[in-house]
Amino acid sequence: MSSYLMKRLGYTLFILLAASLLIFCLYALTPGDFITGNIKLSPERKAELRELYGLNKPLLERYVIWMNNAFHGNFGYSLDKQQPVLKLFNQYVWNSFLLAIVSTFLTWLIAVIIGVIAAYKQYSWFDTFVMVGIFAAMSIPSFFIGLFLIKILAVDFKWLPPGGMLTTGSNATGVAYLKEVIHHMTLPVIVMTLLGVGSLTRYFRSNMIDVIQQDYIRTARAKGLSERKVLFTHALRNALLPAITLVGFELPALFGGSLIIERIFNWPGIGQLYMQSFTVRDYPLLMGFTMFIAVLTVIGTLLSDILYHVADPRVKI
Amino acid sequence: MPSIQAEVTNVATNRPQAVKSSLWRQSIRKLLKNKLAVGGFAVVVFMFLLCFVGPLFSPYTDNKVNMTMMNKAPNIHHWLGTDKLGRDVLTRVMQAGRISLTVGIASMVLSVFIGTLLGAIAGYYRGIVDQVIMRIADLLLTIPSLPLLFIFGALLSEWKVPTDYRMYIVMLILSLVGWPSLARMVRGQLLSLREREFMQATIVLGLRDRRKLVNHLLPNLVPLLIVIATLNIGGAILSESVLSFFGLGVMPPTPTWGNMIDAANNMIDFQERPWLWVPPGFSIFATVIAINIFGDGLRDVLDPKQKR
Amino acid sequence: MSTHSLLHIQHLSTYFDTDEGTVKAVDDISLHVRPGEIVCIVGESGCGKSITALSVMGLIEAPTGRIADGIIDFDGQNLLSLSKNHLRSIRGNDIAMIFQEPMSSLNPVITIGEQMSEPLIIHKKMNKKQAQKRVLELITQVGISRPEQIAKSYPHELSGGMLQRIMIAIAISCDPKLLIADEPTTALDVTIQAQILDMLREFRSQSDMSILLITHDLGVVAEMADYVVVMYSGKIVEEGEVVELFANPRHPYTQGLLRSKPIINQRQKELYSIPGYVPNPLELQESCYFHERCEHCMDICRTQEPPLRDVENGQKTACWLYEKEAAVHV
Amino acid sequence: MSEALLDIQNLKKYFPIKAGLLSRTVGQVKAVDDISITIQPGETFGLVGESGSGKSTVGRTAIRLTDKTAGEVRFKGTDIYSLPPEQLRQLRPKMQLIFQDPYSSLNPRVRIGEAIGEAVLDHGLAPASDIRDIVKEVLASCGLSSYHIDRFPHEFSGGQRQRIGIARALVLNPELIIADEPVSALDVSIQAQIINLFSHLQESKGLTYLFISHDLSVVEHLCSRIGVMYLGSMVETASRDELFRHPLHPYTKALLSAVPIPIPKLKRERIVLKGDIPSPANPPSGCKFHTRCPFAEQRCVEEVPVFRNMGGEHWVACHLV
Repeated sequence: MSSYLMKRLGYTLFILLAASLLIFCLYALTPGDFITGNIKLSPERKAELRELYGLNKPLLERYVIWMNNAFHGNFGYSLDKQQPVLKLFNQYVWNSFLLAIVSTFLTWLIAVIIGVIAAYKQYSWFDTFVMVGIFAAMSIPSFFIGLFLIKILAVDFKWLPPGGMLTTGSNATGVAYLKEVIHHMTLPVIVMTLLGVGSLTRYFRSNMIDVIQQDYIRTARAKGLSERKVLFTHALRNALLPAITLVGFELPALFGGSLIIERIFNWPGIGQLYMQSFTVRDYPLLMGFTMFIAVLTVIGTLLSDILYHVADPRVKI
Repeated sequence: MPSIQAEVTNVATNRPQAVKSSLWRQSIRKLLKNKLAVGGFAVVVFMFLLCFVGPLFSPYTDNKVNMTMMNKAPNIHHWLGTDKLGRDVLTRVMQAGRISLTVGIASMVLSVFIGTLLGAIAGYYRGIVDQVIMRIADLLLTIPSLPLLFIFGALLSEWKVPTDYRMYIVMLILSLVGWPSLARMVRGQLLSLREREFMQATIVLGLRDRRKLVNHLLPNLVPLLIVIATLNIGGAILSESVLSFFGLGVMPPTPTWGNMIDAANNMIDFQERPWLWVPPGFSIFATVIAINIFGDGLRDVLDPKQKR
Repeated sequence: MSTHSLLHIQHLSTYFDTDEGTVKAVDDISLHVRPGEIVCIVGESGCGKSITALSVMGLIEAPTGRIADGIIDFDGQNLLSLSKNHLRSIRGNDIAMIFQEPMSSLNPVITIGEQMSEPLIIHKKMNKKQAQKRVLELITQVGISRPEQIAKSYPHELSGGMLQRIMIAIAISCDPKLLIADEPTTALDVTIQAQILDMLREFRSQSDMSILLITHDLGVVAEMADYVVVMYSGKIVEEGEVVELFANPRHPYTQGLLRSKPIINQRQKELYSIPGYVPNPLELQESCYFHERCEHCMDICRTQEPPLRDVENGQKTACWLYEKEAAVHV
Repeated sequence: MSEALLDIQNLKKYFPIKAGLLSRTVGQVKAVDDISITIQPGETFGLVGESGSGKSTVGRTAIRLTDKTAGEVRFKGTDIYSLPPEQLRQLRPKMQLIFQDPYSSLNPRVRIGEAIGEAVLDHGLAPASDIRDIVKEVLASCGLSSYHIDRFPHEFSGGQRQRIGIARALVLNPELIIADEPVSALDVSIQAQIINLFSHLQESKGLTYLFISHDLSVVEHLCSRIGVMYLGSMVETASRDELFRHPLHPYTKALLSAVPIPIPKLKRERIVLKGDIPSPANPPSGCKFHTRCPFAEQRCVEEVPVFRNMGGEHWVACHLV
């Protein structure tokens, strides 16, 4: 057991290491750097800074230094914000998490309910309507729907604020602060839910359709159980089971923020931070962020494997 | 396991039929009965005609800068208004669609090609080759795709690729990011096909490898590929639009739906002139939803074991 | 002969609407089951025997399947005209059913104990504690040791034979008047089949429960049945007391079926075989549906459907060979 | 004795049991555990057993469709496991397998004519111009019409598909046919047709069969010599008449008495075995049958019984006979 888990972890580490090297090289290839782009600096000062940040060293040496620091928990210093990367992450990641957790919760809730009903009424007009809705949700360009809703709900009707997390200059506290945040996050949450709900509803619907056709559902009916019990006790448990693996895959999305949505809604999350850093080529931050997502992805995959084995009585570790 | 009742209906449909027909013909017949899928296909065809034939009927294809007609709202001459250079937005949308659709299809072809080739090699030869290919795929799947796209996009700008050629590079980028998941799918399908009894039968019969591959494996792989390819076009169109919207994909003056929406980055255009960026957005939406619905219909008839 | 019947199916027709047309899976059949009797419906795949059973249980799934016509009289009430709730109170209670695939007939993510206690709680109004106690008794009753452990386990941890015992335990838990067993031993090995059949017979003699047994295996029929109904292409072609029917099969299909089965220790040089294949249910025309495969096919068989008529000793058959008017046409 | 057509000696096939996150091997299923079978040309050897007995695995390892774990398989004296791939491929036409499931064993996208003819081409058994005629001929000998040649598998019923499967094997003029439960997926009336086809083909072509089935009545009808398997081991082999009249092993007796006979109210002695078939992943000690045997003694729990000749080529593995 342990030797096998070690093997699995070893492979995970190997992939992460390879990914970090690849990411590092790619960013190094990316044209321009933080210093070159800054017109306020004199050439001498630029050279000085390059020396200081180690940007004049060969690529591999820089990677080794970075990796070495990373192993000691030091992910570098943001050139743009002049703060440690980890500290910045800690500042921004929870804003992203707030958006993600609320919209993920809504997405799952809506997807399960609609998916179950659509599966139960397969081929009905409701089901067809749901199917079209699902495809619509899966086909919307995320940035466009964001802009479109801002234009309608914020610019034209002025129901909701167009972006940000707080009204500019606001110094509300307590309940008022909370209200303001909720007010601001409504629109991005709607968009994120909309974007996620399509594929998840489809997933639950098709899972449920498969499950409903199983022999044991017929047995449950033959026992005289009510349809509600058949559906929600016998069928849903089986349909939800494979979905547990999805929880792991949600991990990067939960903490990694959404580059596009945060950018469109000017939400002070980690995705927005990335987008800002990308324009100024703040390498330590970019590198840190990308590795952060890679780690989350790998952990998420591992987690979903484990969750599946824990949840399904048929599979024993 | 399907219910007895499903079996009853199967027994009926599986009975010998008077006319000989291949599975292909059967599938097409079934597809035509799916109204939603046929509708989706109709929209796809319409979008293609609009983008490739439509401009022929437009008097504004020369894209001349017309200072007298700047930023006009939709009117009788310009159904979707004009932009800041006085160009007709409808014509621009059609011309942009040409590029967007071409990029979508071309990058699909490329990534399906790479994905199928690598996935098939991995699944067929197994062993070391399989290990190497799948490890690389794992690696690429670990790196988030948007940052990857951004990096590539930035590289593009650096290399000063002429705008005319940028769209080709964008195709390449999209397929580079898209192949690993495809390769995985193809490999999985191939491995499960290998276990099927009719493939075992080819071993018992002592068929040559070439025949096993060409006559038995590939024909059973093609339906899945068609489905994947169709659904992939939609995905590629979406990705291209994101890249172009952020100024990292195809750049003006070459119009694409994505970079037309870029107009929304301008506060006045965004608030006052929605005709500049709303039509391309809806074009993307309409095209992708139609492709997805059609692709799903295809999946139902070609690859019924996959998820509905 | 007892005139009272527990289950009386009259002119039942169950249809399935497919893309290619309507399949008459069950086409105007009538049969009855008396208290304590074992009636076997025998026939090959697609003959409508399982659909008959599912129709009685009210488990035909809309929108493809529908009961087009008929009356299913159970204990004095027509099941087809009952409300859903009323039917549900009979299902699993007065009529219980076991299925062909024990492996897939139990919910894989719910414990055996919980699945067994559900009908007890619904129909016998037991509380959880009482139900759990009864579950343990039932497990012992179907010949499985270590009931506590079994109740806590999941279906995948038990073998097919054990699961079929569990299915029987669930079925008999509410003391049903009628047990419908749809190919209960087809998926099991012969030595396990023998155990299960013995058990079913035992429960019948203990509780005067009737059994409607659906099978394709003539050996099982001979061992179990009091009364046999032979189905072909959705129709009953012959029925009668088991000894009489096996001794004197009248319908050419029944005759062929009995002759084409190899019997242990009665080896013949060559097996008899019915030529041809079952007709496509979508292409059935007014005729005897067996005529294409029949050695005795006459002109009338191709154009008219033979009615099910009494022949002798309570045996009935649907064949023109036994109709006086048919003689004119020959 | 003439040279055996198929000689299986001490064959073992173990499957690893995979479990856990990265499919770690946690044990072995001893699907076939030290089996020896010799089949003479022209003979029909019946292999009977219940699920988990390993009878199908014997069939598959006998033609190297899966790899063996240990033992030897000789076809006409050639050790098929020592052959390089190309030579094995060239030998394949001589030993054919008929699959159980006529639905999954035919490629849904290949026309019947091609499915039957392609192997003839690949082995160079006939020029391409003759293929159609050859296929039509073999279709006719399997009871199908020549106009079926351009159709696809889904246009046929189960019985017809099984005929196609047989035709596909037959066209290669095999010497040995291994039939793995070829009739158990079929209805009774169709079963009889296929069983008769098997006997006719044997008479006309002098075929040798290894016939694998769980159905004793079918095996009795077709086979001249029969072996009974239980949990990967052979418990008894004998000629047909000997086995059905004087079964020696308690398992064979129980198996015979458990088969329902279509004669109502027949009085016969019944041995109903208690309990379930143990898992082949974890077989009982000593005689594997001791957990269900009504006559088991202490010795059966401890000692593995030797497979002994009881005279007249009647072999049995039981301490008590």
